[in-house]
Formats: sequence, structure tokens, C-alpha cells
Amino acid sequence: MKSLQKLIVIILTVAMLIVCLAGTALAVEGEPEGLQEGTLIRVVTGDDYVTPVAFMSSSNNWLNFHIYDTLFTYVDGDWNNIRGALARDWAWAEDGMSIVLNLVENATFVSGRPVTADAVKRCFEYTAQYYPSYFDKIESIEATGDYELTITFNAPYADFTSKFAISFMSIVDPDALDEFGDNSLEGAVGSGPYYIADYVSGEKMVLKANTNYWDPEKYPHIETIEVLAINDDNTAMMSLITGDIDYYEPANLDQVDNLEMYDEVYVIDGPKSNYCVWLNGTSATCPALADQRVREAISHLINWDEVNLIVYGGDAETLTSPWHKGCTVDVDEGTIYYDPDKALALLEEAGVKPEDITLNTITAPSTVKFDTAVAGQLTTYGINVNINEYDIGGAMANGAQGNWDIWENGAAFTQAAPSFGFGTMIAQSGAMRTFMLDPEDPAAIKVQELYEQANQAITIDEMNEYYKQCTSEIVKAYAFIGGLFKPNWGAFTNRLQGTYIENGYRYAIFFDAYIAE
Amino acid sequence: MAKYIIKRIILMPVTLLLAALFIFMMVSISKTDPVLNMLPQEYTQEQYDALEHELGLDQPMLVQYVKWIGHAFTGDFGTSYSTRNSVWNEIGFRIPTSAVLSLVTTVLIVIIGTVLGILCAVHQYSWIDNVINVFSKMLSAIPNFWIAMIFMLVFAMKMRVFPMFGTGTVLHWVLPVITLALPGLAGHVRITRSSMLDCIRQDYIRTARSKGEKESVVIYREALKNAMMPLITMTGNRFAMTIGSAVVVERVFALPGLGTKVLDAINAMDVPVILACTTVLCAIYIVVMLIVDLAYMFVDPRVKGRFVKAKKNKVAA
Amino acid sequence: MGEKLLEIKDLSVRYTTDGVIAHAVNHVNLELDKGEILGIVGETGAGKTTTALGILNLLPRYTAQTDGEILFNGVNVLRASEKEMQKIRGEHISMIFQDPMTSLNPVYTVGDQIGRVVKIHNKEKGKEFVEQRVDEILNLVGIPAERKVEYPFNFSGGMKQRIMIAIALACNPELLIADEPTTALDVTIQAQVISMMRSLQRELGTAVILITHDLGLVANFCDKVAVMYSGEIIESGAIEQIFDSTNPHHPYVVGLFGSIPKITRKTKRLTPIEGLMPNPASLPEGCKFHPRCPYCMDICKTEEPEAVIVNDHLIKCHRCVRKEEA
Amino acid sequence: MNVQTMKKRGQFAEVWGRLRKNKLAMISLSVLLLICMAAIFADLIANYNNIVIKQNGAERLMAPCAQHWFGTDEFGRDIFARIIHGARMALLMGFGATIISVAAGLILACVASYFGGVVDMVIMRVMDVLNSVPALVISLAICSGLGAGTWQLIVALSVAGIPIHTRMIRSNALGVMGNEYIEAAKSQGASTASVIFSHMVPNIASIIIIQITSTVATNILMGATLSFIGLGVKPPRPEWGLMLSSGTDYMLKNPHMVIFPGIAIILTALSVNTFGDCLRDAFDPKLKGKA
Repeated sequence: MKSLQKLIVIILTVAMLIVCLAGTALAVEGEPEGLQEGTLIRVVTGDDYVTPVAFMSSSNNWLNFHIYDTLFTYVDGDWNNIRGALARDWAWAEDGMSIVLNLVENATFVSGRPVTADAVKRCFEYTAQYYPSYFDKIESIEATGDYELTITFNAPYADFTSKFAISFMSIVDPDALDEFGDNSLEGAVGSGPYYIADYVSGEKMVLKANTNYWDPEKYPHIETIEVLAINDDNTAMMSLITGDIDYYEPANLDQVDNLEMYDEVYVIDGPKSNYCVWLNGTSATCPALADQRVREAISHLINWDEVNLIVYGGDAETLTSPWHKGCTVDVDEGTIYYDPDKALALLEEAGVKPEDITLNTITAPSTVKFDTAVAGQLTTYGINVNINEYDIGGAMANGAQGNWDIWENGAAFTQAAPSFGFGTMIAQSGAMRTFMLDPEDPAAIKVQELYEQANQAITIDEMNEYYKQCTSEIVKAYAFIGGLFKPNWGAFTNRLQGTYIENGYRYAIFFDAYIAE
Repeated sequence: MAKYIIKRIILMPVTLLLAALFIFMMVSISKTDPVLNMLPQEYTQEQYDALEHELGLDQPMLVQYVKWIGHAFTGDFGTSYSTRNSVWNEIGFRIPTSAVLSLVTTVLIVIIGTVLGILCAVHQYSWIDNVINVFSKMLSAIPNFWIAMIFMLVFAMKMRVFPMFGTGTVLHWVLPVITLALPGLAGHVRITRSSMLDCIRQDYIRTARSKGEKESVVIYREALKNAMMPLITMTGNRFAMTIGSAVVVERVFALPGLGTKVLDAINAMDVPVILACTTVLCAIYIVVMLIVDLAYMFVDPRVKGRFVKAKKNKVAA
Repeated sequence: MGEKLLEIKDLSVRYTTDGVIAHAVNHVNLELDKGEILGIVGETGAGKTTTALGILNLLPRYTAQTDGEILFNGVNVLRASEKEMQKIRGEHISMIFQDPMTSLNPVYTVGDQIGRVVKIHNKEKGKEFVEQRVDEILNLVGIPAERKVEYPFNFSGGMKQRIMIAIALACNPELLIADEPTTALDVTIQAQVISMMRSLQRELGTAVILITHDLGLVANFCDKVAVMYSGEIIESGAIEQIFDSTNPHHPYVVGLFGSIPKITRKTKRLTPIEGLMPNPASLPEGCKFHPRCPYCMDICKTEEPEAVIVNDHLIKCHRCVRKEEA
Repeated sequence: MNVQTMKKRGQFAEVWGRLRKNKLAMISLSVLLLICMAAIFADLIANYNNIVIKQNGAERLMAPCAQHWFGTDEFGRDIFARIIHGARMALLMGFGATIISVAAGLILACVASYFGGVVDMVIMRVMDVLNSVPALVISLAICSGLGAGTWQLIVALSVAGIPIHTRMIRSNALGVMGNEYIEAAKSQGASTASVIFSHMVPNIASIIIIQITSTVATNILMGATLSFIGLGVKPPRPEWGLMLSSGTDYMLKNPHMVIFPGIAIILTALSVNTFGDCLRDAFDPKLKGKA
């Protein structure tokens, strides 16, 4: 009886495959033209979008991408490859001290008001309150025409177009902000492919398609997207398998293995992102870290291949600098390698016994496994590690306060905006400070210098060169002690086709998705 | 009687206030600084101080508590640190979910538990007694998040009989209520059994038999009503345990109740939401405790007798 | 004498708890005619209550084993089905227990508890009959009918015992068993309860088995007496024979009388009976009383004495039989 | 609950006699002893540093085999060793927290019942307030205040247990207080402490022991639940609740990660419960007798 069943199953799957192939062949052309009426998908992105206004939180990337537009946007997440979005085209002045932007004329906010130059100008007045450093070099922003914007600088601003392509630089309807304020649901009015129809905190957010969206390339097919807040990974994973939800970001490799056992679901590889591990030179709880030799010793005690094997089954790559592998400012000084003997020798030289070192981490739910693996490496040599778990907001708050000794934070070092990354690494009062060395430390002084020079750079290439030197200084100072360039995944139910994972910000794009008939 | 009830009702808010004070003290000694979490990317020291002052975190703890209580009475639980809108519309709609889950489960436990308990007591040392006994011991030894996980895996995912999460139809509530009820059921059966055994041994049972009553009447009329007395007070503690474990069940089944919210709030150190949720949970519990006490008074003549002035005899002379 | 109401033939009862067997009642024989009053006297643990419960077949189902017969109006109660017993209990035989404080159900009104027994045995009659009967019986036992809506805790010990009596006599039973009805009450209340019971007995013609360790009570209330010691009837007969000190008596009975102060004679010290009741789980050989018997002979230690009729009252003792022959 | 006032030594010997005859009690006691042995000799069975928390990428998620009896977890650590060390944590949570809360309850109850009057009223009012907060909510509040961690978990579990124990012991202590021999001791000028500890405590010893066994199981389960929601023990320390919660991600493909910690918790809680019941029956045989 058993073998008969197997036979039937095989025939069925083969038949299904043929149908699928035929289907996909069809589906590719079969991609629907406009909106598929009445379609609804339920997704779990893991974030609970508490403050939907774009510039209010730096972790709203998925939401910003779906309900707002930015002036510029990256091609395939590459920092240097910028193309226009709301800004159809732009012209730099020769001395690079001013720029004229021509906006697209058919973009309207969901509130019906057109996206005029004046609207963009007033929106940036709000954004400046939250990201002052992005506007330091801007002298003035004037609406010199209904759809023409002239921006003058008081210093060379080579990476202006890249910085204003970041998701929290999205354009929000200023009239809505004036009326409802920037901390409200009603204020979050964008011109993007979707808008927020309903929001129940901690339960779900409902997005509806914006039927008169201006950009044909991002025109939505699916009418309603329900973003659910299910914070139990296992419940979310099982709901995907039963089809109760349509999309879920698997938390780890093993969930991917689980999901791949079920044919109701398909898993796609997203772009890799980096987990960088930092040491806090100014730590109060572990003063030994002020000594560079101790930091270097710790960096040589971690066998990144072993961590890679444990957490990602070998799919990840070892990082030698905080940046994406192959990113313009990526460096490989060859200082990050596993050599326990040298490490122990260094510790002896520094007069510090491994048992005396106690490192406190701050970790978020998604990185607990990675931190435990790294901690495992250190505990085998006697260094004890305390893992303190917070949610993302809590981790950032503690990071800024500096009450950590070893911390995994790779969020800011995306391919898209090295300046964004350096902004957080160096800025003294940033909420995500990661580079923490004693200001008198020669490496810190050198890095500060290079950072200022980068800001004065006229062209992006010149800027990148300074950032590159900045990075190698940081790596040589062993503030950064290694990490993994880890894989990401997106899991979809079969009925959801045509989706991909956005490079750089690694989240699923749904306005391209459609429901397979 | 009325005097006693009024005294209890006046006592209720006082107990609630003191319970809230205890939670306030516990929560506010945490070392993470919530202000930082609310500041934008790059903040200046003035912004930090302004926000801290606005939230009132620079005042001593007791002053904060008094201010919080003042507002709480008017229903304004302050603004949540993470979502920055009023705590009330964050947790207001969640109260019914948690309350319904806990109440329905407790009622279920009491009804089924009592019936099974009586069965065990009446057929002592028979196979029913042993089976129920073993099962109740097993059930009270299994952590309920494990039962929740196994039930979700088997019934919701493999057999697709029940939906996975959320609320809406009655089907959504079946699995959470069962997983929440099972451990409580075990405890209740054991208590009912021992209470029934106690009553069956009393002398008035022998008097009833000497009247020629049928055995079933002796058990279900004479013994049962006496055995019910201690069970009513037990319902209070049962409800407390149910509210406690409801927090976990809500998280696993992603029900939008106070439990999930309080867990998120603890991770995010969102103090006003933690305070509001825990205080509301205590309020629900205290109200139910009052109802249970009053129910006990109405049912037990001995207690009622003490408070009711000499009742005029309604019987015709 | 009258017509035979109750015959207990060679009754033995054994309790087994935790593997230990206790011989509570050993080969008891008793008879009772209609309207007759029998007193059963003995120390606590002599098997009096067990015998009474046997008559109502209320012995615990699992732990008690019984031998012999108890015939009530010709029906063997021990082997009767539960259904038949339920008809008999309350209507033909009823019982009053020792401790009134715990014998009434605390959560039901007094009227309700009395009404139950009337309703069970008069199913066909309506509510008014039951109410009327309850009021009637309450007045009979001297309790105002208005108080029937109150609960047991509203009444004193004596009043509760009257309610017990009301319950027992509500259906005019042929046999009333009173298990130490007055022990838990103080003396003044005792007298009231006993005089009331006597008047009701005369009025309703009920046969009564009065279980007590109070010899005075037996003397002026019962027609005949049986003295029990560790599960056996060691002496029984009419009141006149037992209380006539000239007759030969079982040494235990002599001791019993010896330990009652006589108001008429000035006695310095009472002569108590040494020792304690034997443990029912390990009864002594031969006569059960021999360890405490002042006249104990060798034969008493080995052989169990026969129950012999001595000038028409029964005694179970070697010494009395021998004296008779001698 | 009639309090036997027999000679103390006699009572325990007699109780032990009854217990020994009860087969169920012996089984559950032996299981408990086994777990205690595992907890005590954990270091001998598996060295903490190089086996329990030693990660080994090659041996990730291995099913139970000769080398690893219970298989390995997602970090390649041997689950059998972790369960043995987890026993130490479970007993610490179970017995540690219970003993603290029962001890605190005992002191509070004795003081309240001995002094009576204002002291009693104050203590009882505080207990009422604590009692009006469901136990898990107290633990949540404490964990959020003190942060997650082992000793914080013990404190949370102990404080959650104090109101119930104080109330239970006080009501029994009042029962003992009523006895004449307390007045007698006081009249002979016995010091407060001697009255409390030499007279009151032995008499409520039976209640305390029953109290302890019933709360131990609840504490073990509550500790596991708190670890499950991330407020209890911190990784990499082995704890059954934590192993269960991290195991749920792998449940579908390698169920062994969820089965063994689950069985460990159930076995411990079950044996403690059963032993507790048998102990209660041994102390109060009347309850056990036939109807």
C-alpha cells in the first residue's frame, strides 16, 4: 500500500510542476495590468509600526517604501547609482554650491493635494527637526516654481542626492502634518502606492492601494495589505504554512529548513546584510577595553567560521570591515583573523586574565542566536558574557547611553548610504552611536579628522576615499572586531507571486506582487 | 448586609491603589532610561532635558506616582513612551479580550471541574477516580505554553480545524480557552473531590440516609450544596491563576489582549503601558473577587444569617 | 408478651481498615415486641451503635462485613435491597443520633429537613399535607411552627435534638432507635427530652431501642435491658431482674452498679472497674471480661461462657452458671 | 485540620511509616531523589564550560544518538548535559523560591498571630493588597524592574508566593494560638521567640511541609513560563523553560529539542505533586479513608 501512495504522490507533483511551469510561463506575461480588485494579503514584517510618519523612526523602512516617495532613489540599493523619483531631473551648479530640482508634475498626495515644490520645502522643515545633521550644510531651500526647487549650500554637499534618497527622507504632506501633527496616524499622508486605511496598535495595520498613483513602475496590483503583529516566531511560521498569512521573514536558518519541507510555501533568498560586532573602548563596566591590545585579543578569540557554521550553516561570509562585502568604502586590512595563541599572548602582555573580563551585550530578539554563538566563542577561553535582551528600541537606547561592552549593530552600515553609517558611528550625540573610543585616543582623533574632511569633499568619490581611510582606522583600532555578512530570506505562500526582497534595506516589496489565479 | 457590601466596595479602590503603588515601585527601579528611547536620531542635551521634564521623570518617584494616580482616576493613563499616543486607546479595546478569555475559562473550569470532582468523590477508588486523578496530575504538571504549542501544531496547523491566531469567530477562541483551562481544571477537580469527601463523611449525611433518601439525592442535594461553599472561594484564586497564565496564552495565540501588550511594553520599557495593563488586570481580579465573596454570602445561610437582622417570618401565623 | 417486631439472631459485624479487622459485634441475639422499650447499656466501643446501624443497614458498604440475621416484621434487613430499605427507613424504623450539633444539614431550613422525610414516604400527598404535617409534628415536640423557616444554627443543642426527634417521628415509625439522645445535652434539657419522648411513645405506641451508658435513664424508661461488653450481650432481661441486686449478676454488671453513687447509702468511695475495654482488633480468649474480672477463674481464660437463663434472665458467665448448679 | 499534639518525633516517624507503605509515594520520591542527585553531581556528569555551553557547529541539531543521548541543540551543545544542569536551575527555582516565600510567610504569620492587634492588621492588609495582584503579574512587575536573570527570577517567584503562604500559615497558627498550652507558656514568662518557635512552629510543621510541596511544582512551572516569555533565565545558562522556548523554532523538523526538556519539566512537577499529595494523605489519614 505504501509504495502505491508514493507513486501517486510523485505523479501528482510532476503534474503540478508542469502546471506551475506553464503557469509561471503564463504568469510572467500574465502579470496583471492594473489593480486586482478585492485582493487581500496578510503579512508579518516583525515591526510594529508605532510612528507611521516617515521621519519619526529609522526602523520604518518597509512602511516608508510603500506609502511615501522620496526625491531620489537607489538603483538596486547601490549608493552611487541614483536615479530620480519625485525629482524628475536635477542640475548641479558648477561650484557644487547649489542644485535645481525639477519635480514630476503628476504626483499627488493621497489627500488629493499635488506634490508641489512648496510642499516639499515645508515637509523638509519638519524633517530638519529630527535629522539636523542632514540639513547643516543646506543654506536655503526655495520653491522657485510650482514644480522647481532650488537648494543652496554653505559647504560642498557631494552626497546630497544619496542622503536624500534614504527612506526617512520621504515627502509627507505638510498640510496634513500642520493639521494633525507629526505624531499621528492622520498626519502620515504620503504620495506612495499605498496609504494607511486602518491601524490597531499592537494588532494590525491595513494598507489600501492608492488607485491614482503617479509612477507606473511602482503601481500596486494588490488592493489591501494587512500587516499583522504576531511576535511569536513559531505562531507566525505555522500561520504561513496554513495560509493564514501570506508573507513572513524567517528568523533563522532552521525556520527556513522547516518551511522548505512544505510545498504550500516558497522561500526566496534576500540580499545579505551585515552583523558587525563592536567593542566599547569607553565602557565603565569593563575598563580593560580601553587598552587596544585587549580589544585586539578579543577580536582574535572569535572563530567567525565556527559562528557562521553554527548560526547560518556556512551560508554567511566573514566580514573584515563594518561595510557590505564589495561596498565602495569596504576595506580589508587583514587585521580580523582567528588566532587564540596570539590573543592570549596579547592579554598576558596587557596584564589581564581572560577570567577577569566580563562583557555585557545588548541584543534584540532577532540577534539573540548570533550573540549567543559569539558569546560561546569567548566563554571557551574563560571570558564571561552576559546577554541582556531588549526590543529594538530598548537596544538602541542602551547603545546610545553606552552601557554595553560588546554589541552587534549592523543596521546603519547598508550599501545604500555610507554617510548614514558614519553619521551614527562618529556623531557624539546620535541615538545609535557605535564607535566608542576615548576622545584622546590617537585613533579617535584621526577618525574625527578624516570624517570632517569627508564632509568637506566636493565629489562623492573624494568623500568615499576619506570614508575608506576612516574605516581602516576604525578597524585597525579594533573598535570593530569582525562579523558576518549573513543571508536573509523571505517566505511567501504560493498564491503570492512576483515579489522580491529590496536590496540594501532587505524587506519584501509588495507593490510588484500579485495573486496568481 | 448592605453595610458589609458598601464597606467592601469602598475598600476596593484602596486595595487597587496600593497594588498599583507596589507595581509602580517595582517598575520604576529599572535601570534603562526610557527617555533616550523616545528621542530622535540626533538629539541635543536640551531636547533630552525638555523631554524628561515633560514626562515628569525628573521628579521623585512618589510625586510621579501621585500624579499618575490623579490622572488615572480620570481615565487618562498618560502617553505611551513607544507609540506616544494616549495609553487608553492602546489598551482600551484590549480589556474585553483579556477579561472574556479569563472569565470564560474560569467558568469552564468551575463547571467541568466540579462535575468531575463529584464523580471522583462519589466513585472513590473506582476506575473513574483513578483515571481522572492521573489525568489531573499530569495536566497540572505540564507548562501551559507547551500545551498551547502542541495544540496549535496539531489542531491548527496539521488538522486545520481551528484558525491559528487572532479573534473574530468563536473558533478563534476554542484553542486558547482549552489550553488555558486544562491546568486550572486539574487543580479544581482535586479540590472538589476532597471537599465532597469531607461532606460525605458528615453526620447529616447519615441522618439523610436514615430518612430513607435515595443515594443520588443524598449526594447531589445534601452533600453537594455543602461541598459548594469552599469551591466558591476557590474560584477567586482560580481566576487569579487564569489571568496570570492568560498572558502567555495570548502571546502564543497572538490574541490582542492585555497580556501581549504588557509583554511588549516590558521589553520596550514602556512604563505607562506596563502600569496601565497591570493595574487593569488587578482591577478585573478585584472586581471578580468581590463578586465571588458576595456570591458566597448569598449562598451560605450561616454567613447571611449573621448580617440579616431578624428576618420577619413570612409564614402565615 | 406482644407480637414480635424485631429479632436479631447471632449478629456479628467486622470492620476492616488498612488490613486490620476489628470485631465490633460478636453473636448478638435480641428480640423486641411492638410498643416495647429496650435499653442497650455498655461502655463506649461496646458495639451499641454498630448494632443500631445494622438494623437500619447503614453500615459503611466497603469496610463492614456482617453475619447472622436481623428480622424486622419478618424481613431480613441485612440482605434487603437498597430500594426496600429506603421504604423502611424513616417510615418503619427511624433513628436519632448522638450529636445534634452536626446531625442537621446546616444549609437547609429546619422545616425543609422535616418536610423531606414526610414527602419521601407520602409521594402521592400534596404540599399542603406536608406543610400541615410539619407544623403538627413541630408543635408535638414543643417548637413554634413559625420557626421552621430558620436554619439549624439558629437553634440550641436541646432544640436541635427536638428537631431530630420531630424528623424521626414525622411518619409514625413502628421502631425508633435513639443512639445516646441526651449525652450531648446538659441534665435539665435531658429530662425535658426524655419526658417528651416517653409521652410521644405512649401516644404513638412506637417501639423504642434506647442506647445509653446512663443506667438511671434505663431504669425509669425501659421495659427490658441488655448489657453489652466488647460486642457481646453479657446479660439481658426485664428491668426488675437486672435492677434486683439479690439476683446473681455478671461481674461486669455488678461493677457497673458498684460505680453508681447511691443517694440513700453514704459511700465513701465508688468502686470503679479497673482496666479498659479490650481492643476490638485483638479480643482476649475465653470470656472477654476475664482480664478485668475480680472473680476470674481458669476456665474463664480459656473457654467462652454459654448464655444461660438464670431465674428467667440471661447471663453469660461461668461463675453464675456454676453457682446455679452448686 | 485537627492539629495532632502528639510528641513531635512520634509524628514524623509515624508519617514516614505510612509513607513507606504507599507505593506511589516511593516512586515519586525516588524520581525526586534522582533529579536532586543529577542537580548535585551535575559538574561530575558534564563539565559546565567544555560540554554544557561548548558550541560545536559540526554537531548541530543531531538527533539522539550514542554520543549524544538526547541529541544536540541549534548550537551543537549536548542536550543531555544541559538537562542535567537544568535540573540544578529547576530545583533552585522550585525549592529555593518556595522555601524563601514559606519562611517569609512563616515569620510574618507567627508575628502577626502572636502579637495580634495592630501588627496583625497591618501585615494582613499588606497581604490582602499583594493577594489582589495575580501571582504572574507580580513576577512580571519584578522582572521588568530588576531585569531578567537568575536571582531576579528567584526574587520574583518568592515575592509572588508570600501572600498565599502567610495567609495559610496564619489561619493555622491562629488555630494553635487558641490552645491553652500557649497561654500556659506565656504565663510562665516564656520569651516571645521561644513561644513561637518551640510551641507554634512544630505544630504547624505539617501544614508547612504540605505547603512547600504544593508550591514547588507551581514555581517550577512559573519559572519555565517566565523564561519562555524572555523574562527569566538568560542564555547561555541551561534552563528547561528556555530550552523549550528556543526549541519551538525547530519543533517541526527536529522534535527532540522540545520533547526532552518538556519531559524533564513534567517529570519533576509530576513527582513533586504526587509526593505532595501522598504526604498530605500520610499527615491526615482520615481524608484517605473510605466513604
